[in-house]
This record gives sequence, C-alpha cells and structure tokens, in this order.
Amino acid sequence: MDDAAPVTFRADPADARRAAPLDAFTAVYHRRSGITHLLTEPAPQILAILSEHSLSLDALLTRLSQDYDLADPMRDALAARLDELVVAGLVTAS
Amino acid sequence: MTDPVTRTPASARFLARALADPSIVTRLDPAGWSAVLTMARAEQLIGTLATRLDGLPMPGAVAAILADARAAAEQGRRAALWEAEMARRALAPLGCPVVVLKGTAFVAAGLMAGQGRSIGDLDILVPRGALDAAETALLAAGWEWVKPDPYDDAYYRRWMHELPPLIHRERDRMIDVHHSILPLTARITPDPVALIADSVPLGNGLSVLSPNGMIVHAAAHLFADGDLAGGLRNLWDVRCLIAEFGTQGLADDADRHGLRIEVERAVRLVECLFGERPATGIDRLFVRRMTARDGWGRPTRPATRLAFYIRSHWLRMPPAMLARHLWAKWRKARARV
Amino acid sequence: MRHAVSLRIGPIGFRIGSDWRAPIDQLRSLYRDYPQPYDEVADYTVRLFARRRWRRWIRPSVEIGGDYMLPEAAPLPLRQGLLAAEMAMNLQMALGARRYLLLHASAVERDGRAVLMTGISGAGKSTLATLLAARGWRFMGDEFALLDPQTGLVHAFPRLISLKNEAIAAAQAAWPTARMGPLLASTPKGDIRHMVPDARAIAAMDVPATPALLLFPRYGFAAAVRSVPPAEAFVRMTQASTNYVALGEPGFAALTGLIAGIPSIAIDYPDSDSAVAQVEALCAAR
Amino acid sequence: MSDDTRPDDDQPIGADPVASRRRVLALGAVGAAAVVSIRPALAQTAGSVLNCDIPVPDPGRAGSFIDAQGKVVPSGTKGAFPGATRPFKGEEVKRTLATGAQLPGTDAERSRAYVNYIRRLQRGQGGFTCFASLQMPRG
Repeated sequence: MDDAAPVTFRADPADARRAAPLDAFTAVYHRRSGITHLLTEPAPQILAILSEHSLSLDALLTRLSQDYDLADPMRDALAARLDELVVAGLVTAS
Repeated sequence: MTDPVTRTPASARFLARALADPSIVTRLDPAGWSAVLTMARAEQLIGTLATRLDGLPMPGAVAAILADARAAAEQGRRAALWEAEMARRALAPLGCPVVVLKGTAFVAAGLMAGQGRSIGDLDILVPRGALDAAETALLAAGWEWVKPDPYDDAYYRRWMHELPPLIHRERDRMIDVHHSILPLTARITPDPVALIADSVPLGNGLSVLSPNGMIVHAAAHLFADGDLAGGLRNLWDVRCLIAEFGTQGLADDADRHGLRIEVERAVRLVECLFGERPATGIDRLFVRRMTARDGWGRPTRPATRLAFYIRSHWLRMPPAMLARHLWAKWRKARARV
Repeated sequence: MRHAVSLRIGPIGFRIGSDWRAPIDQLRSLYRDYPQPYDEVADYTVRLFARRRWRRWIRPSVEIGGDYMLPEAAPLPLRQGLLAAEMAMNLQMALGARRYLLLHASAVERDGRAVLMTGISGAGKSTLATLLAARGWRFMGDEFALLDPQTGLVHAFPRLISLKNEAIAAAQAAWPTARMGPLLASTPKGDIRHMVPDARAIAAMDVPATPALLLFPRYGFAAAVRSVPPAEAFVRMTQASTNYVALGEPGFAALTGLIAGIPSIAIDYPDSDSAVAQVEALCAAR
Repeated sequence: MSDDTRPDDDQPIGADPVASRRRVLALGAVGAAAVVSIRPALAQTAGSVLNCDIPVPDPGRAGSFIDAQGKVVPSGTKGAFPGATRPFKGEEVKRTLATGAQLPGTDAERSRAYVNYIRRLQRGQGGFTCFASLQMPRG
C-alpha cells in the first residue's frame, strides 16, 4: 500500500458544500454526507485549494505560502489539519 | 384474517396489500389511514409506503406525513451511502472486494427495493481471509468495539458469521463485517466465496451481490436466521428484487447455498402477501407472524411470535451448543442479582 | 386501544391510546379547548400500556410507547399517567419531527414577532414564558418552538405548561385563573403540575410568528446581558434541537438563517421579575 | 461560498506595506482542532421530557465488575466493584454529574467507578441514550 509516490490530497468541488460564515468560524454543510462541520482557519482555505487541485502535503504547503503569509509554516501542523479533514471525510488521501 | 376492503385494517395484511396495490388506500377513512400509517412505522415501512403512494389522492394531513417520510428516507439514504463510502476509504488499502449488503446495497445500486427503505447499520461482506486486516483497518479509522465483553466476543469470533459489531466514534454509526451470510453454527452453510465471486462491482470501489445473491441472502436472513422481526420489510425487498430481475437461475443459486427451501418459501410468500396466492400449510403460520401488528402499532399474536422466537434459536445452534449458550447467559443474569 | 383521545397542538396532531381510563380522562379535560388533528389523521400515535396484563391492575405501571420509542424509557406509576402521556407526546416530536426544525425553547409573541428562550431545563424557560404571557405576550410554547425551513417562521406548540417545584406557585400567582392539572408529587423530576395555556394562546396557536430574538437565559446569577457570538449560538442550537442532523440541508439553511437574522443574547438573572424586565427592555430596544 | 477565501487585495491588514497585500494565515498547533463536526443531539431534549434508566453495567454485560476507570472487567476482578443492584435514574446520574454527590447506595469510590463507566457509554449500549440526554449544552 505504501510506495515511493507521495500521498496526494483532494477535496470535492466547492459546490459539494454549502457554507455559512459565522464570525471566526465557517459552518459547512457537506451535501454528500449530510454532516455539518464547523471550520476555522486554515481549514476553509485548504478546502478551497484542494477542491481545484490534487496536491501532496509539500505541494500544498508551497501553494499556501504563495497565497498567504504563513504565520507558522510548520509542515507537521499542516499534516495535522489535513488529517482532521480526512477524518471528517472532507478530503480524501490517495 | 382481514378483508382488504375493510376501512380500518386489523392487521398488517392490509399494509402488505397497499404496498403491492396502492390504489386500495383510496377506500380508507381517517381511522383507517391512522392505522396504516402506524403499522407502517412499526414495520419500518413508512418510507416505502410513502414512495409507493406518491401522487395518489389522499387527505392533506396524510400527504404531509408521507412527504416527511420520503424526506427522512432520503436523508437516511444519504447517511447510509456515506457510511459505506467511509468504510470503502478505510478498507481500500486491503485491495479486497468489499460487498455492501441489504438496504445500503439496494440504494447504492439504485434498486426498487431501496426506494424509501429505512436503513440501519452498515453490513458488508469481505473474504474470510481479509477479516483480520479489515478489523485492523477499521479500528485505525475510528471504529471501536461496541461491547468489550469477553464471553460475547469469544462467542462471536468462534461461531458467528461476522465480527462483533463496531461503532464509529465520531459518526455513531455501526458496522457489521460479515464473512458469510449465516452463522457458522447454523445447519445450512452457504458458500460466501461464490457470493463474492458473483458480486457486481459498482465502479466506486464497492460491490453488491448479484440479484440472485441478494434474494438468497434475504431468504436466508428471513427464514434461516432471525425470528422474523421486520419480516414484512425484508419480504418486500424480495418482492422488489423479483419484480426487477425475475427468477432466472434462482433455483440453481439457491441450491448452491443449500437454501432451496428458504428461497422457495420467500417466493411463495411474496405471492401470498403481495399477490393473490392463498397461503397453505405452514406458510399460513409465516403469514400470521409477518402480519402480526394492529392499528395501534402493537405487536399481536404473542403465541405465534414466541414460537418463531424459539425457532430462531433452534436454527442458529445445535442443541448442545444452545444449552451451553443459554447456560452462560443465565449465569451472567444470576450473577447480577 | 381501550381508551383513546385525539387532539392537535399547534400544527401537530396526536392520537393517544391507553390501557387505563384515568390518563385519557385527564387529557380530555385539560385539552378540551384544543382542536382535532387536521383531516382527523394524527401525525403521531402514542401508547400508554402495561408491559404485562396483570400490571393493569396490580401496582399499575405505565409504559411509554408509540411510533417512536426509546428502549430506556422507564415506566411511571399510574397516578403519574398524565406525565407519562406528556413525555410520550414530546418523545414523538423529539424523535420523529421532520417538517420543522425543532428548537428546544419556549416562545412568546408580540406584534407578530417571536422571542425564543432556550437553555437547559431549570434555566426557567417555562416560568419565563408564563410570566411574559401574563404581561400581555402571546404564549407559543414552553418546550418546543417549530421553525419552518420553508418560510423561516416559528410555529407555536402550546402544549400544557409543565411546571416543576417552586415554579408551580410562581405561575399560579401570575395566572390565578388558569386551569391546572393534578399535582403529581415526587415524580422523577420532583413535583410537577400542568397548567393549561390561556385561551388566547390556544385560539391563536395556528398563527406563526417571525423570529425576533434568541435568548439564552440562565437562572441564579446576578443580572447580566451579553451578546452570544454566532458560532457559539449556532452550535448551542444544533445541540438544542433533536432533529437538526436528521433534517439535513433544510435544517442547515434554517438554522444558519435564524442565527444570521436575529440577535443571540445570553441573559443571567437572579429572579423572575428581573428576567421579565430584562427581556422587555431588550425587546423595547429593538 | 466562503470556502472560497482567496487572498483579498482590498483588505489591508496591519501597517506593513507588504503584508497588507497578503492575508496572514495560521496553520495552528499540531494538537489544535480546525474541524468540529456537529453530532446529533439525539435525545438531548428527550432527556428533559423522559424518565429513563441507566443500568451499570448494561444487561448485555450483567454480572461483570466495573473497575475504577469505569471499564467492564470479569466478575471477581480485584479492586473492581460488582454492578449496581438496580439501574440508576437519569435524574440521579444528572445530579451526580452536576454536583459530584455520590450515586445512591454507593460509597465514594464505587460512585466514581460507576460514573466513569457511564461516561464511557456508547451508542448501542444500554443506558447510552439516557446518558446522552443528560449532556446538556453548558449554560
């Protein structure tokens, strides 16, 4: 199951979700699962990127640092965020 | 027995007829509607009924209740398919076939049997050799044991056709991982290898049983396993599968799994409960059991129910083992006092 | 079943059957001014029954059943049969409702605008709604407010008001003429007495209202008012609704719409009088 | 869609002329959470309307003991407690959870063990729905 190719991450297209911004959080209804998630930064930003591109962890980190000033560009932290999104079913790893 | 023309149905016989021939509901008065809706809820057939009756003339209050039932079934379908998808994601690295069963399979394959159907836990079938790996993968993906009881656990692992039930800690949904469709203790031993070999991939990483496999499974579940609780719903599944796929090759497939008697009974009872065929012999007892429900949703015919309950234990275990099982349960109950 | 009664509370019709006469007689009397279910077909069936036949007569014990059941529901003695009936009816709503987003909140209305008061039991939802009703507000319900996802309006569910312990006297003082059910002493939740909502609440129960204010009252603290951030209000309301998840996307739209549309405010109050003053001041300010 | 939270050039952040053109994004700590999923409140409300029981342990495991952590262990395990002789009422458990008072008919240690057991209940186990109904949103 593990080989040399890095794991890539992907999210459903943006219209698979319905979002409502609430102060620092965004409530997101995921149509396929029927589950509501409450997301906070950087989860919505990650979802937006992965809805359009399949990226590895490193590629995603690079992409985020192009789009934003990363306050704490830690690979481990990003991996933890991706892990949460995978567990929630909003992002698939392959 | 109930006359189908009656305005207030006295048993779930009327419900069965209404599913098969929706036009008969136009004869119902308000009390009759209340009885049918309550029975349908008790038999977990309200969503199915709602789908069948959609578009017929009916009182506004009934139409609203049935619209709610359809919405609930749709949400149930969504949740069931998502649970299957999450199991698929967890099990994908194993590279083995993952066959979804029962209600989830019907909606995943877009079958008539799935329309409006209530769906409970996720049931999947995997090759017996993949069982340990499946268990490990599911535990790693957030599923947990429901009952960490040593006796039950040992019992399951040794004798049942499935892992002890697992529940997902975030989604609160249960999964039953089967490696066969009947307990290993049952006198009948279907061939799970053949069921998996004949299964139909859906193209999304999941498979479903072949149409005949689904009928065989439903018949096994109905007549060689439980006590017929929820029997009407399961028989409706068979009725829809036959309506959609016919019965070609069904007898041979039933033979292959040693389930000829059960499959033949299922086909006959479909014709009795959802058609015009009169029930004869022991079939009458099955009809009595499957329609034992009154207009208040209460279970009726306690003696018939008890007989089928005892039968279910008899079917599952050889006598000596049944005695051992009941002994262990009794001792646990006694230790509690 | 041997004894039965049908009635409608707001938009929801119930059919209640019982093995005993007493609970049905009490329901008949207390709900005598309520209409029949629409088209005479109830949304939910409720059953009050004896688990064993002999339990009808010897230490009679009322099991709670119906279209929707919880396996752990414990039976109640027959003298608390009215409470069993009310619990069973609420249970049908909590587990079965799909047409409306069920908010665990009391509600009052004035000029077509509804104030929703949510919170844990003991926060004073029932008492507050009763006291506000005594001051001219229309009582819409003390347990559930029904939010219609299609219109965004709140429908009333003015069932019998369930008063506990000290709240019984307070409500009676506010509404000396109100009809009361029997005192149910030492139930699992203490002393309980049911109060029939006033005639206006029953007459207007089919009239929905536009939500205007979402309150999170808390009893037993010095008077204080604070705004509740939208995300907190949203999460608390998902947990104060038994059918939020079951409703799916319409529930999401209805609840996020409600939170975005009206202010969410937490009020702490030391006693009922301050609470009533706080609520009226908040409404006057709007 | 607020999923689409791309950098917004019109939004000045801070005084730094470079930073003002780009949004600052925090990835958070490894142990933090950026995703919270809403779970069914199930019988939250039913709890206020229902009289319910919590057996310790549930009938499926009757006869087993409960250890200090609340785990179900075989009958006779040293340091563990036999199950409760009668189920606890929802209200009794609620009071104990709220005030720390002992469950009726128990001493301090046994009460703690039982409470730990109850806290670990999951769906599918007897008493879970009742317990879930006691989990009120914090006021």
